[in-house]
Amino acid sequence: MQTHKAKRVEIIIEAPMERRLTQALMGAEVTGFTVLPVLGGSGRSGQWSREGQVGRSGMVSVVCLIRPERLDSLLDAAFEVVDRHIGVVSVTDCEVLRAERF
Amino acid sequence: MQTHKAKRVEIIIEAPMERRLTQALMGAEVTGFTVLPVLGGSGRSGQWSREGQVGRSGMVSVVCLIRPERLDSLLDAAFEVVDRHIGVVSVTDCEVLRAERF
Amino acid sequence: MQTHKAKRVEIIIEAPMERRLTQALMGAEVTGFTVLPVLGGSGRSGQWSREGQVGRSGMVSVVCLIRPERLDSLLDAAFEVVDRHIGVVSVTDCEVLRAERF
Amino acid sequence: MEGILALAADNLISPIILSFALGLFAALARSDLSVPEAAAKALSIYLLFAIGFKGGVSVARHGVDGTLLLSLLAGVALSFILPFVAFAMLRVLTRLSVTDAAAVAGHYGSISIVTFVAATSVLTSQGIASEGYMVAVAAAMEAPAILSALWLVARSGGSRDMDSDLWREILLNGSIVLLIGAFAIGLITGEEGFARIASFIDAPFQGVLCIFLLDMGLVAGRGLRKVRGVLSVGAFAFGVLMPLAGSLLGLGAGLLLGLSPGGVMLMMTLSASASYIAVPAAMRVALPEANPSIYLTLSLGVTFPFNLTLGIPIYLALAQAATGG
Amino acid sequence: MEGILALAADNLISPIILSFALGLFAALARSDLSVPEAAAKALSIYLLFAIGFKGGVSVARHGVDGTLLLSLLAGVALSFILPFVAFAMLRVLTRLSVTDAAAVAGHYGSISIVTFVAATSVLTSQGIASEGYMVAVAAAMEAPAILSALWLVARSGGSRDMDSDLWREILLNGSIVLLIGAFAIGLITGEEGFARIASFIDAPFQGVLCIFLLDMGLVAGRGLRKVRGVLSVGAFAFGVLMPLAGSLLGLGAGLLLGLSPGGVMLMMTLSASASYIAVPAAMRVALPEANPSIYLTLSLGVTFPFNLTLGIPIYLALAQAATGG
Amino acid sequence: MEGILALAADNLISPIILSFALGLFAALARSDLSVPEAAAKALSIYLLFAIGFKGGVSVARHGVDGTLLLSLLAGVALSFILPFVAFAMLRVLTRLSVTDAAAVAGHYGSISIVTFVAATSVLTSQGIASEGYMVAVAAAMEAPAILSALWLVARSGGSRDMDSDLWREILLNGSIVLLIGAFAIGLITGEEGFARIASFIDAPFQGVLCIFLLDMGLVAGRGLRKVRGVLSVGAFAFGVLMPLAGSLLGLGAGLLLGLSPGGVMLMMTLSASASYIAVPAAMRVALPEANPSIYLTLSLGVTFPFNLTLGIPIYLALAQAATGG
Ligand SMILES: Nc1ncnc2c1ncn2[C@@H]1O[C@H](COP(=O)(O)O)[C@@H](O)[C@H]1O
Ligand SMILES: Nc1ncnc2c1ncn2[C@@H]1O[C@H](COP(=O)(O)O)[C@@H](O)[C@H]1O
Ligand SMILES: Nc1ncnc2c1ncn2[C@@H]1O[C@H](COP(=O)(O)O)[C@@H](O)[C@H]1O
Ligand code: NA
Ligand code: NA
Ligand code: NA
Repeated sequence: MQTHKAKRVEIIIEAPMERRLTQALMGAEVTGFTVLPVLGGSGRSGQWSREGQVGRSGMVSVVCLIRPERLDSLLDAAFEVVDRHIGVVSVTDCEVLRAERF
Repeated sequence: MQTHKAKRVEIIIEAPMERRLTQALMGAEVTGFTVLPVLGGSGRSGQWSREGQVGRSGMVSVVCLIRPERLDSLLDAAFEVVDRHIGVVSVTDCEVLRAERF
Repeated sequence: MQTHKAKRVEIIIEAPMERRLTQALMGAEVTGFTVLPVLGGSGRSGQWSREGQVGRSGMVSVVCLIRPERLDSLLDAAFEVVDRHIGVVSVTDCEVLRAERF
Repeated sequence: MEGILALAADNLISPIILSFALGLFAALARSDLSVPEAAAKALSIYLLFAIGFKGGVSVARHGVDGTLLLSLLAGVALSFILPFVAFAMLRVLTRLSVTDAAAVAGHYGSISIVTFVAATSVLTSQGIASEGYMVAVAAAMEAPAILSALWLVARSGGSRDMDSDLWREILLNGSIVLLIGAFAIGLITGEEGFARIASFIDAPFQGVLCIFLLDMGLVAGRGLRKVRGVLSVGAFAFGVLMPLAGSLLGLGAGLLLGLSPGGVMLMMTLSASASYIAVPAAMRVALPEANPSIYLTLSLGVTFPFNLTLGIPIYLALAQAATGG
Repeated sequence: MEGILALAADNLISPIILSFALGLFAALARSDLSVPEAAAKALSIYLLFAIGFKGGVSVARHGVDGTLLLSLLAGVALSFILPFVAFAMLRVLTRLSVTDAAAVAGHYGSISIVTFVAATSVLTSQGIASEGYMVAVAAAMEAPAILSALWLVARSGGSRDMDSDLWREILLNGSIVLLIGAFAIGLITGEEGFARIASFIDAPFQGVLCIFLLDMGLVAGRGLRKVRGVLSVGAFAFGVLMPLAGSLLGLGAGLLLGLSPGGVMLMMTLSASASYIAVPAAMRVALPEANPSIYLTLSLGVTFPFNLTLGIPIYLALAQAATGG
Repeated sequence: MEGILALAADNLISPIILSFALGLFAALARSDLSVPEAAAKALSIYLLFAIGFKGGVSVARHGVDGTLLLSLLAGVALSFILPFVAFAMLRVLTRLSVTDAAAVAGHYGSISIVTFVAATSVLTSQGIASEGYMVAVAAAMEAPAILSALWLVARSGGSRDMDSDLWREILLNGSIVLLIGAFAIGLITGEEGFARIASFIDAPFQGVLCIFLLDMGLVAGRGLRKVRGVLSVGAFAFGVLMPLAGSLLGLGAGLLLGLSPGGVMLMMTLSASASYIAVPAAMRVALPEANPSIYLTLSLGVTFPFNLTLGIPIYLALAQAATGG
């Protein structure tokens, strides 16, 4: 099956920042992404789990598949939002089906 | 630690199609996969979030780790199901522990 | 944007083992990880879904981003825990922003 | 006419309708108020169980009416026929593609159980009796419309994709099974069963309905916010005219069957209401090319609020006028 | 015998049992009906809190019975002993490996709180009193059986993996803590506390139990659907014979303790029931080689429905016959 | 003094407080007891809806008091002022950075609705009336404190990041919208609306509150377990002294407004309580450098339990002494 090179960007970010991140992505014309729930985690600011939270706290994972040439504008837009906030960003090489969708 | 080359396939698909997809995978003798929930996303058919849904709508993410030589039959089976439906498929190179499991 | 080579390790493991795994990771000085919920899956021990479960069963997915040189100690720690248990471990090359965080 | 307005006004200031309005307002104002998905699903399980059970108890109480079977048949027939009416109206009022129009039409042949519940609440608060088995009619009307929708597409040479799996999924849809099952439990355990669980399924019912409608308002509002521009004026008109047309078919059926005024009103409400759970899921599988924004917004964002606020009082007034009740 | 059958028939057409049957049917027919995980967990929190609290209030009301401590000890002893009985029966009736047999045996020494709740419901509806502290006995019986299971494996040279962490997890298991905690709250606040929250923990109790059993039926049915072939005839026989054997041990203990007829019946039910929450989670950690399909299906798919439908009436009849109550 | 102790003792052995204690114990003992997130959110929707609705009905019943508007203004003013008091105390008692101190201060200007609900429960159980519109005052006090916190940071040259989006998020925060909305629904539908849903929002209220506080105890306990060492003795002292200081400001405001003894006590409770939902979320966006462990632990782990157990009886005694009620 015919596949095409792409990048998979995974951004783990605080839930109250989710809407700001997706708006920044849209602003950078990244209109394809998927948001997954996160149960808990650990990082420099310590361990947490959704059970120990009240209200709209916690984190989410935002996954974007994107053409390689558009990666930089995506990372710039994302960095703007995550900069002062806790969270991590990773990028992986991947192949996608149906490249016309990206 | 000894690791083995494999492929990680991630298929994001509408929840009402989940059972059809996993059955197609089983049909292609792909018996190992994991289904993760999705909170929302955006694509060519616009933005959505689970909160704006009634009933069994929304999407799920299906992750398969598979030996490289079995990739094509997996993609063929998956493509059959996702073809006319919304959703995306990506493939990444990876290494797995305990290769006898795949 | 400046990125740095890293490894993305994904461990899918039974929920009752989650705390043991994260403690083993902390023991191996892996202090960064994220836990995602899993809805269901299939493997050598058959198909299951969270709906068919009572109590603290089911599985979770633990994702760690880590510097390449620390991979082996992570895998050793993880293997200790998953060894006799059902579940899978995969490792992918990736790039991360803000390397000082890892 | 005055009676309708008075009833409508009365209906409009009930906690139920105001809760829906609150949800609608919160979503349109982009508040982050939300009901967790699991909670919303739990509430709908409660409502289906309670309404089914009470229907069964009521049949156990009053005995099986001779018209039970005929009413079920009438419901199935209406569900088959209504999509054709809807399709014709859509072709006149809108420029939707055949596939989109057929998908929308399928929704209007099927029913909205919350609209049905709201109608029974109005009947209860007005002290008007109705046939307990109308719950079973509601269940019978859920699925047949899907067939009509697919037939409409197939006729135009469009693709259709109807495997036996999909059949099972539609007919054994969770809400149908729960409604019929609870009805059967109510029928079997009767008055005695009711006494045991009345303080669960009867006392808090209206309150639970408020929270559920709060969530429906939120969902409808979020949908409406996204579709500015998706729906034409003609489509909006359809969302209001179709329930009225449907209710008249329901009125005819109810009168032919000789139902009580309350029963006629419920038959009208079922015909007037549009599905937003069972049919959308089936359409995603069988007609993936149809645009979900269109059918969901029409059903949930236009027709549902219309029925809830103005439709139900109108149907009640018409049913009372026509039956002389 | 006739009494048992009449009671069983009466029991079988209660809304509670029929709700379980509905869930079972829906799952076997592969309906997509499902109770969200979060809702099911919330329901079980409600049930544990209510049953614990009511037990505590009842002890506050009637004063601490001299047999309270003895009953707790008896419960612990039964929980230790029952796995050995179960293990012996399994070795005779099935070809399960030592590890699998020991894991199953551990489940039958522990208890199912929903079976206990269903039994108290039957007592209440028959107007039969029972000792309020039986709730505490239930909590005491949850864990000891796990030790016996691990000992059975260790004895056969199998691996065992019992760290202090696992101990804390088992003894401070959520359901034990909630049950004992709510019991203590009921005991401390007594009649006055009950008056304040009775309309929450008492009135809707039976109805909540219906929805909970609907979900149990769904889970049991999904399990049964998957294991065609996993369970031998011998294993099925074990799933029915073991609760009967257990109940006789419970009967003996209850008579020795001099419990009321209701108390004896609850002691029998506890001994007869098998865990499907606390023990499975512990087994996944301590005996990962044991196959979960076997112990879950036996406990939830065979023994649970048996106790719910036929077991409870049998235990009640035996308890009444033996105590002359 | 004796009166306070008696009331405190009475308060301490209510099912509500004991449920909180149970949750706290379970979390500190590292039990795996947990209330699913969706269930906890559903419970808080119920509580907000019920308390708002009952407030609205009470205003509909007694007519709008002339002091309603003044009370709202006083609430807004208190919410603006209290963070400055808190900030000053924090600079004296602790070594927190300006940003951390400002973030904590913002929490203490805002309110905790569950503390408010617990206070109204105590009033109800003592048969003391209060102004129904205090619910609206609670809503009005949620947000202004956030501004003060940001101003405190900006004044010290710290960054602040306050876009119009954040404003909308804060003012249309789910809990504010639901509280005000339910208040409006209660006001509009009045006695008649209340009659329809009383068995949902009134009867089970105390029981639901128990389960909710069980969860609050779990969350508070998990927080406390993690922060050993994060909080200094000075910070702990602040967590107890600040609510007392706040309550005195509330007392002054209540007396100036001429509220009833119950109303004065609620005004004190609102001033004394600290936010742990709305403000933390706003702080994560606007002051991401502030450490969430500090403000969450102080608010939820220290001040909340203090208010719940000792604070509320103290405020009631003071309010009664000061008003001669
Ligand atoms: N190395 C990592 N791998 C995976 N997730 C991480 C990692 N570091 C941080 N995270 C996630 O990001 C959150 C915040 O991290 P931090 O800003 O380091 O406190 C954590 O709670 C984790 O969910
Ligand atoms: N480029 C992408 N990256 C990640 N997820 C995507 C992407 N495009 C689409 N999706 C997901 O697939 C769903 C349907 O996409 P579409 O068919 O383009 O409307 C979206 O709602 C997203 O959840
Ligand atoms: N090849 C695979 N790809 C993705 N997930 C897998 C795979 N194999 C197993 N899993 C996951 O691990 C769980 C246990 O697998 P097993 O130990 O093979 O029964 C399954 O239920 C899946 O969730
Ligand atoms: Na209809
Ligand atoms: Na047992
Ligand atoms: Na305050």
